[in-house]
Amino acid sequence: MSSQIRAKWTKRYQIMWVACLILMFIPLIHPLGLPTPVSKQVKDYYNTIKNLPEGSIVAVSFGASATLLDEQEAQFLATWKILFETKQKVIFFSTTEDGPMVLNMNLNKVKPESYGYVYGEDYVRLGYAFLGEAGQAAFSENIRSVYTSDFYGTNLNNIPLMKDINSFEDIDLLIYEYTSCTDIEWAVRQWVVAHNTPTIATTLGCCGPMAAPYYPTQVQGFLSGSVAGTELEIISGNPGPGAAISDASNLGIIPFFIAILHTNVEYFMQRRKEK
Amino acid sequence: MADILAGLVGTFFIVSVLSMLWKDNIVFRFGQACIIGASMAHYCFMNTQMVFTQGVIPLSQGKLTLVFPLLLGLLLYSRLNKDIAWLARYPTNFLIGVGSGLMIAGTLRGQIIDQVKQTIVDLFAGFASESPLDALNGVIILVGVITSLSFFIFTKEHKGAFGYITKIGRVFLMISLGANFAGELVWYLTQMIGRLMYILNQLIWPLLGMA
Amino acid sequence: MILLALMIASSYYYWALTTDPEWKPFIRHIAALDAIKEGVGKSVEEDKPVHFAMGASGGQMYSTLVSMTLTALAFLRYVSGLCANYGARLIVHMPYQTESIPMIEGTCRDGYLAAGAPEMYRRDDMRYYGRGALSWTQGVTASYAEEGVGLNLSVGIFYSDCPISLEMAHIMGGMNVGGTGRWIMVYAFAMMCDYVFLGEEIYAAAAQVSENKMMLSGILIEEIGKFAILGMLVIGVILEFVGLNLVGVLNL
Amino acid sequence: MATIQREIPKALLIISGVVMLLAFFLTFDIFTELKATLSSWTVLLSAISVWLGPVYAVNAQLMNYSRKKTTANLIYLIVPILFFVLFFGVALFSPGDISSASYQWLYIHIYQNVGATVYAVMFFTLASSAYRTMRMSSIEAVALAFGGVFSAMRSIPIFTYYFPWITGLGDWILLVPNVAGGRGAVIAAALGAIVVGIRTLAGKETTIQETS
Repeated sequence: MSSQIRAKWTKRYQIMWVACLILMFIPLIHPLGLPTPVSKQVKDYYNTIKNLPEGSIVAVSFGASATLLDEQEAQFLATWKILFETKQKVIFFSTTEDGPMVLNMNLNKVKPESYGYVYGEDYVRLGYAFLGEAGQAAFSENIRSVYTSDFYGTNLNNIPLMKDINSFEDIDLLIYEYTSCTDIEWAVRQWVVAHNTPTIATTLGCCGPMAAPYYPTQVQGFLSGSVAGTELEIISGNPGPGAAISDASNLGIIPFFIAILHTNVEYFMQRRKEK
Repeated sequence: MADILAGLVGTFFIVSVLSMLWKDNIVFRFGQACIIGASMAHYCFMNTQMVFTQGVIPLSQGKLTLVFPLLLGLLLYSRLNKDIAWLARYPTNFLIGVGSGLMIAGTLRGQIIDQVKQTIVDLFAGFASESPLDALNGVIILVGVITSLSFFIFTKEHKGAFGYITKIGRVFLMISLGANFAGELVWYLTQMIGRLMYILNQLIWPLLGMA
Repeated sequence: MILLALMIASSYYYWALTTDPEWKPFIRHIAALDAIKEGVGKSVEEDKPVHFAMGASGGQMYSTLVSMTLTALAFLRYVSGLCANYGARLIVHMPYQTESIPMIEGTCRDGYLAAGAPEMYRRDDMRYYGRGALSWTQGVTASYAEEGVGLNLSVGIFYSDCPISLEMAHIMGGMNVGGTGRWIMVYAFAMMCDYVFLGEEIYAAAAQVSENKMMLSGILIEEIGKFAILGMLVIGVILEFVGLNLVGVLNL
Repeated sequence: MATIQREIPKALLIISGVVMLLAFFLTFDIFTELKATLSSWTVLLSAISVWLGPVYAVNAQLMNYSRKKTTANLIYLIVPILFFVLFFGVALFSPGDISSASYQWLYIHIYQNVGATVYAVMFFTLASSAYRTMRMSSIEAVALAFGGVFSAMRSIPIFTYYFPWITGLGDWILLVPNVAGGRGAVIAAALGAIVVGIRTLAGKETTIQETS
């Protein structure tokens, strides 16, 4: 490619990029409220939580990464709100280094106390332990083999909620959060196949295709990407950051499609000329 | 004030990374110099801390077998002197040995046997389903796997009838690449919007007193 | 297990053949290989360096991706030899795994030595950028901008780092050649490279550049594996039709 | 000398590899234990090597500056060192090391912001590469564009709202042709990897036999 042609293309890229940026920016300042249809797997995800009897024990395996939060924060906030609204007892455990920090930021926003929740009685945070597949297996068999104390260093036996909770037998639902696409297999193998624990999953948009084959038989519902977060916000009636992201992505991607159209029109016109 | 300072610092680095798309500039260069230092420091600190907590301290408490990995690790530094660089082959060969053993076992199961199995399962699940479309999908997957695998045959030129088979394989491969592309494109789009939201929420609204 | 045994047995068969000086296996031509030479030539013409990258996380030695690291090293040896022959400068962007540095440096030196120009090797062209894609992509881009890009050869383990390094090399006038065995990222190579090794082609291409019979025999061993799998698929489907359960056997 | 320099390392490679492989197939306690020990050693071993990185990084910048003594090059030499000292120092001297509030501040506002932005940049680089390559000039290019465009539309609410059939088509692409093509490629790449593995464990892999 000669340097002139290259320069011409670079100019085109820059026009497309600027157009994308402007179109992403506008809805953030001036929300448009464009429609978002709710997909089946998100409805099933929501209903799985909603249909739990009040006071069920929900374990949240939390493998979030702070750099990927834009993609997932809407999912998290909406899920925690649903859990608290339906008065479930929640056990959070972090499987990544960033997990506790992200959870901290999340809970500061959602404020469990505003739902009448008391730490230690209605929800508990178990801190961080690196849990690979073997770790998930160990946790499901015996929670205390992985965590002996909570995030704040209190022995699990001294926490009212944890007193009678030891293993998968005491857990009514697993919410499995992960960011490495193949990790869904760990939950399926170690919780679903091994113990038949009802499981729902939340992950990145690009991991959706790998989670789909397990739905709805092994995983009862799943959220993939920020769009799913928005859908959950809509279906649960809890507005959050997802709506703005959806709005912005609706518009922001349009220059990309126009570019694809343009390059093809140009190509076919060139071909006609050559003929 | 402290929040605005944080917003300013964060925004500077966001702009620094993005500015490279326009052209090479001093803001980008300065930002990347900062981040390389920070990244190395984080990595060095985490690992050095681990060497102490999982190596040196247990060793001092009598776990003598840890001498081997600690010593092997130090041998990696022999590369810095050309005359004794061969010493680094000990740890390197050990690591690759462990890796290769692990790789053969894991790959065989997860990426070959499971994939073959799933292809057959998909086909027969399709046949068992009431919808004829599911059966068709099962057949498409089987054809796709066979033709795309054939594309990777190197001992035969892709000509004649075999050429057509590999051509079909290429089409499947390309659709798959397109789908992977789209998954990541939309994810990265969200990341960009997230950064714009950060700039708005952490810097612009607070500066305008609209937080 | 049977598949593994079959592959080991065929390995020994072909390894025995490699001792025969007359033996030369037929392997189809991979276009991207010629492009490496062309790219090094272009770099010399334009007086710009050749860049070699094996991924921000491409130095994995004790994970299931170790073979890709080794394959990348075969390319490094080849391209460093070419650079020595053509008189091009080679910049190596090393992965964050520091344990792989000794081997990367050793391989690079080997390439220069084999080409008879060990004095051309420069340690300061071995670049390190700290942990992860975030600083690696920044460092690589800055290097392209500062020093220019002739050929950018990227082979190895790539995650979300190649969409930046490849596109930036392209925009800055470089010629991209490369590939990865991680299928999920192959799309970036297919779209951004002038010449691409699609998935497994990197293994075959590495064998071809090595010009070593032992490595070449590997391609034939792979072919045996492929035919075995194609056979397994066809037989499995037939067996299932007649009511025998191969899936159950595979589950064992 | 050749024995110490070549043969013993090779033997180390073969033994460690074979042990790991056997541990997968044989479920004796001894193998399970050996596998766990060797795995933990690898992590420790690579952690020790971490200081090689700064050595090479500083060397490269130092040589760069000594060749071309410009102010810019001096800045590129000093700034990474300053930031290294800042991050490392805060981690080392704050109570609670990397979980201390001051380190977290640095980590979130600098490190993670850059991390998230790097992903964001990829939106633009992917879009520009598609602009260039998604031209329907051959059947393969049509397939690539078909897979790419409809899968992308599937994830954008406005398209699925106004054209509900895109959901079905997008899901079909993901679950049928994408799975088929991906599977073929994954199997092929896995075979390539295994062949390298077997050759390595047999001590015949030439890439690791560097001599200088």
